[in-house]
Amino acid sequence: MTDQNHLLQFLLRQGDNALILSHRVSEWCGHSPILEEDIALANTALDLIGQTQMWLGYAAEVQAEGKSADDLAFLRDAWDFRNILLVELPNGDFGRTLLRQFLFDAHQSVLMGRLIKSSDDTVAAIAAKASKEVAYHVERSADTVVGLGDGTAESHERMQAALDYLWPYVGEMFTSDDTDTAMAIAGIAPEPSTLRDEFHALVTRVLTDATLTIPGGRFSHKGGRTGEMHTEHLGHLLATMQWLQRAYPGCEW
Amino acid sequence: MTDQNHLLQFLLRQGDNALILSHRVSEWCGHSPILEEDIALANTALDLIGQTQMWLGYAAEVQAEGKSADDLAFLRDAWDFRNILLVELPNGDFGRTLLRQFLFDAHQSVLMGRLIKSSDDTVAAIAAKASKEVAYHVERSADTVVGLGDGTAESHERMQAALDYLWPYVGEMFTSDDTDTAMAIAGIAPEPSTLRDEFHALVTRVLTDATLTIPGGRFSHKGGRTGEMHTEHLGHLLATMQWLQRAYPGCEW
Amino acid sequence: SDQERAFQDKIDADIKIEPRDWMPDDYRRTLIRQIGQHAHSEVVGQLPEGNWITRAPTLERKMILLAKVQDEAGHGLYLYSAAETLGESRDELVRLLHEGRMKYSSIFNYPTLNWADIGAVGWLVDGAAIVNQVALQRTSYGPYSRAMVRICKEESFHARQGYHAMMKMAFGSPAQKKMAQDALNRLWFPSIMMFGPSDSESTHSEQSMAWKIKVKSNDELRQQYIDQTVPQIEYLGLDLPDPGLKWNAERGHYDFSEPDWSELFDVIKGNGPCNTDRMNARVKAWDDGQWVRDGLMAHARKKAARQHAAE
Amino acid sequence: SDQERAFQDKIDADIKIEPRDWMPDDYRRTLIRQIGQHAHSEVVGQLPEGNWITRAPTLERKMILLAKVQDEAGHGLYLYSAAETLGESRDELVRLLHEGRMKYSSIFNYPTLNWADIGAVGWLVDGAAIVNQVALQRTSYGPYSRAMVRICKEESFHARQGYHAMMKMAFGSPAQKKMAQDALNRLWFPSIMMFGPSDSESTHSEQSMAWKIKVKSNDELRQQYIDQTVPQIEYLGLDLPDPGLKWNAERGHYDFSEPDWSELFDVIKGNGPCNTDRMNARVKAWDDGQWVRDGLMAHARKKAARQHAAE
Repeated sequence: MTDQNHLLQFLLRQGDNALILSHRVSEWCGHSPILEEDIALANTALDLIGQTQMWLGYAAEVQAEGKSADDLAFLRDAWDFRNILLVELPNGDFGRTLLRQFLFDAHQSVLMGRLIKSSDDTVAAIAAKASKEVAYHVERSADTVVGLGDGTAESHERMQAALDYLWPYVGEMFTSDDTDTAMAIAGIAPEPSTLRDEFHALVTRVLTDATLTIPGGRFSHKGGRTGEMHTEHLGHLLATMQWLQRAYPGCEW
Repeated sequence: MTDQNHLLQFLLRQGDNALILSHRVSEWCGHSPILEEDIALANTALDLIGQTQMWLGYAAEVQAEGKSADDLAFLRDAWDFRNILLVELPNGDFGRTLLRQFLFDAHQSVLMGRLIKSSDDTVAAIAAKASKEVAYHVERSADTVVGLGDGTAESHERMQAALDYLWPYVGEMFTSDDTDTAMAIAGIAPEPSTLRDEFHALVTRVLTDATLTIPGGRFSHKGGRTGEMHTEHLGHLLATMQWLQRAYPGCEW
Repeated sequence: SDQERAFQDKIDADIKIEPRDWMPDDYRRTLIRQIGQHAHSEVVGQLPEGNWITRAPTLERKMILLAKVQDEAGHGLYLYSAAETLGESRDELVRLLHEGRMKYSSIFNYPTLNWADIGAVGWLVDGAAIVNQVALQRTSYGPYSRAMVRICKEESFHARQGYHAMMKMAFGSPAQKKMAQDALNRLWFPSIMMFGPSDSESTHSEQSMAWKIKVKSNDELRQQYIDQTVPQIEYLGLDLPDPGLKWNAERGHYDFSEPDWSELFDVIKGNGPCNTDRMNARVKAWDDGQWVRDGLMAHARKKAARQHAAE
Repeated sequence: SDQERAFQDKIDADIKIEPRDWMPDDYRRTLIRQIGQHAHSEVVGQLPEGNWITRAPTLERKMILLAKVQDEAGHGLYLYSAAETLGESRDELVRLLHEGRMKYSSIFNYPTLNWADIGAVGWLVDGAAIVNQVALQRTSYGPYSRAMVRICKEESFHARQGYHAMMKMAFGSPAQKKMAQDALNRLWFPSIMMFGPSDSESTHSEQSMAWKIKVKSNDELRQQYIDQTVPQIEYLGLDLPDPGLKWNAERGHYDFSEPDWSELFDVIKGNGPCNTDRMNARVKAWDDGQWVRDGLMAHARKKAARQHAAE
C-alpha cells in the first residue's frame, strides 16, 4: 500500500468512527429519559458529525478522486467502512449507550492528545478542534456512567450488564496493522497499542468510581477498522442512513 | 382517469397490500414464540409474496411501460404505494400481528369470493388461486385469535389492546373512490362498502369467541389506498426492502 | 377587589406580571395550561422531525436538522421553567400529558413522509408558530414573555433554514420538486389550523385578551401568516395548495378556503394520523427512562451524604 | 452383558435401533446430545439467513430464502421429535440451549454481511452439512436416520439454490462479483471447520463410530467436501480462498491449509462474532413468547373442559 493509501485508511477510520457513532447517538433524538439528555445527546451527535466532515473531507482530498465527504458517507457499502465494531452496535438501553460513549470518548481523549502533535498539519488541526469537544464529552459521559453505576441496584445491574456486553469490543481500538505502523513511522499518528495504558488508567478510575467490575476475559472482537468483518448491524444502519442518496442519486439537497 | 388507469390503481392496491403485509410477516422469521409459528408465519408470507407477483405482474402489464412486478415492488417510493395503512403498521407483539392478519384475512376471504366472478379473466384467475390460500389463512389466524383472546388474563388483555389499536384502521378497507366505482361499473370488482356486512358477521363471530370487545368509535384512518397519506412507518419499511435494488441498480439477482 | 384592579391596571399599563406578584387564580391556571401545552408541543414536536434525522441526505442537512430538534428540546426546557414559576412542576405537567389530560399542538400529529416535509415543517409550521409567538412577546406574564423573545429568535432562524431546504427541493430534480409540492399540499391546511378555530367559535378568548395572555385574535394571526406565506409559495414556483387562495385587493389580504375544521376536531379528539404513535413514543421514553432518573437521583443523594459525612 | 452384546450385534448387522429397543445409557445420552445440537443448529441457523429476508433483492429471491428458512425450522421440528423418542422433551433441550449448556453449530456465529452470503450459506454451509448428513443417513438410530433422509433431500435442494444464487453474483456486475468473492473468503474456513477438529484431536469418536452414531471421520468428510467444492469455485471464476488449495495427484485429493483452529475454539467458547446476538435473539423470542404459549395452552384446557362438560 502506498503512503497516501495508508493515510486514506487512517482518515477513514477516524471519520467512520465519528459518522457511525453520530448516527447511533442521533437515534435517541426525542426518546431519551430526560429532556436535558435529549439536548446533550444531540450535542454529542452534532460534534461527531462536525468531526466526520473534517476527517472524511480530508480523506476525500487525499483520495483525489473528486469525491466529497458526503460521497464517502452516503455512497460506500458496509465493506468499505473502517469504523470499529463498538460504534455500530445497537444502542441498547440508555445506560449502554452512555457507557459506549464513555469508552469511545476515553479513547478519543487520549488519541486526540497525541494527534494534536501530528506531523500532518491537517490532522493536527482537526485533532486540535476535536480535542476540545472530546474533553467535554468524556467529562459528561464519565459523570453519567458514575451516576448510573453508583445509583440504584437496578441501574448498577444494568450498567454492569452493559459493560460485560461492550468490553469485548474495546480491544479493537488498540490493534495494529500496516497502516498503523506506517502512520507511526511518518509521525502522523501513534501506534494504537501505545494508548492502552493511559486509556486503562482513565477507564479504571471512572469504572471504579462507578462501582463496576471490568470483565476478566482477554478476548476481543475485531474486523471493523480493517473492514474484514463488520457486524450484521452496520448494513441495517446504512440502509437507513443512505436511503435518500441511494434512491435519488445525483441530487443537491 | 382512464379505465386502464383505474384498473392499474385497483391492481396496485391488491398487490401492495400483499407485498407490504408479507414484509411485515417475514420480519418474524426466527423470532416467533413457537417453532410451529415460525413455519406458519413463513408460509403466510410466502403465499402473500406469490399473490404480490400475480397482482403486480398484471399491474405492470396493464401499465404497459415495460416494467416488471419487481420494478413496481422495489423502485417506487412511499407515495406511489396503494396499500391500506393497516398492513404497514409495525408488528407489535405476536398477538397484534396475528390479529392484524385475521382482520386482513377476513376481508380478503370476502373479497376473493367476489373477485373470482370478476369480468376480468386475469383478476378472476388470480382470485381463484388466492382464495384457496386465503381460506386457509383466515381459518388459522381466527383460531389463534380465539386461542389468545380466550386464553389467560394476560393474553386476553394483550389481544384487547391489539384490537383497540388496530380497529381504527379497519374502516379504510370499505372506503370508496372513483376507482372503486369504475371497477364496480366494469364488473371487475365490487364496491368495497358491499363487503362490509359479510366481513362484520365473520369478524364479530370470531371476536366474540375470542371474548374480545370491538371498540365503539366510528373513526377510521385512511390515506393508504389512495396514496394521499401513509404512516411514517412505510418509509422505513421501504428503506430496508428496497436497499439492494437502490444501491445496485440494474443488476440481475 | 383592590388586588384585581391593581393587577388589571398593571396589565393595561404594559407592566409585566412577575412570579411573586399577586395574580388571579384563573390567570395562573390559564397561563399554566397555555405554557404547559406550548412546552409539550416543543417536546412532542421533536418526533416528526426526529423521524428523518437518521435519513437526512447530507452531513450538513443532518447537522441543521439535529440542531433544530435540539433547540426544540431547549424551548421545552425554558417553557417548563416558566410554568414552574407559576408553581407547577415539570413532572406534574408531563404526567398530565401522558395521561391524556393535557394537549400539545395538533400539527405534530401529522406525519413527515418525505424529505421535503422537513423543509416544510420549518417553513410552514415554525413560520406559523412565529406569527403567534411574536405576538406573545408582548404577553403580560414576564417569564413567558421573555421565553418568547428567546424562542422567537431561534424559530425565525429555523423558518429561514426550512425555506432554504424547500428552495433546494423546489428548484431541484423533478422528483425533488414533486416532494416539495406533496409536502406543501399535505401541510398547508394543518398549518393554517394551528391558529385555532375562527374567532366566532373560539372560547376563553375575551378574558385572555383582556389579561394579555392572548394578544391577537386567531383570525388576525391566521391572515397574517397566509399573507406572508403565499408570495413565498409563488417564489418557489409551486402550485398553490388551495384553489381558494386569491389576492383580494379590496381587503388588502389573501382570501382562502375554509379549512376542514372537522378534521382538526378529529385530531384534537385523538384521531389524528399520528396521535397514538406520538403519545406511545413519549410515554415509552419516559417509562424506559425511569431507572435512569432514579439511578442518577440515588447517586446524587449518596454523593451529598458522603460529602456531608466528610465535613 | 448379554443386552449389550445383542445391541452391538444389531448395529454391526446394520439393523436400526428403534425407540422401544434396549440401548446403553451412554448411547442414549450421546444421541440426545448430538440430535439436540443438530436441532438447535437448525433453529439458530434461521437467524443469519433471516437477516436478509427483509432485504432480498427480488420477489423470487425473497420467496426462495423464506422457503429455505422455513425448511430449517421444519428440520428443527423433525430433530426435536427424534430426540423426544429418546425421552428428552423439546422444552428441556431448549432450556439447556438458552442456559448455554448445549451448543449449536459454530458456523451460525458468523455474520451474513452482503447478499452473496445468502448464496454462500446455501452453497457452502448446506453443502458441508449435506456431506455430514448423507453419511448420517446410515446412522444406527432409526428415527435419526429417517430424519436425515428427509432432511438431506431438502438440503440438497438448498445447496443447489445457493449455488445458483452465487452464479448470478459471480457472473453479474463487478460489485456483485466482489460480493461473491467477499462471501467466499469469509465463509470458506468456517465451513471447513464445520466437520470438527482433526481426527487426531477429536474425542468420543471411537465409541461413536462403533455405535454408528458417527459413520465417517471428521477428516474424511472434510476432504470430501473440499474435493467437491473447489471445482465449483473454479467454475464460478472466483479466486480460491486459500492459497494452500492445490490438486495433489498422488493423493487424488486437494491439499489445503490448516484452518486457524484457535478461532474455532474461540467461537465455541462463546467469542464468535455473533454468539451473543444469536443467543440473545433466541432467548428474547422465547421469553417474549411465553404469554403466547401460556395463552394457547390455557385456551386448549378451557376448550377441553367445555367439551367434557357438554358430554
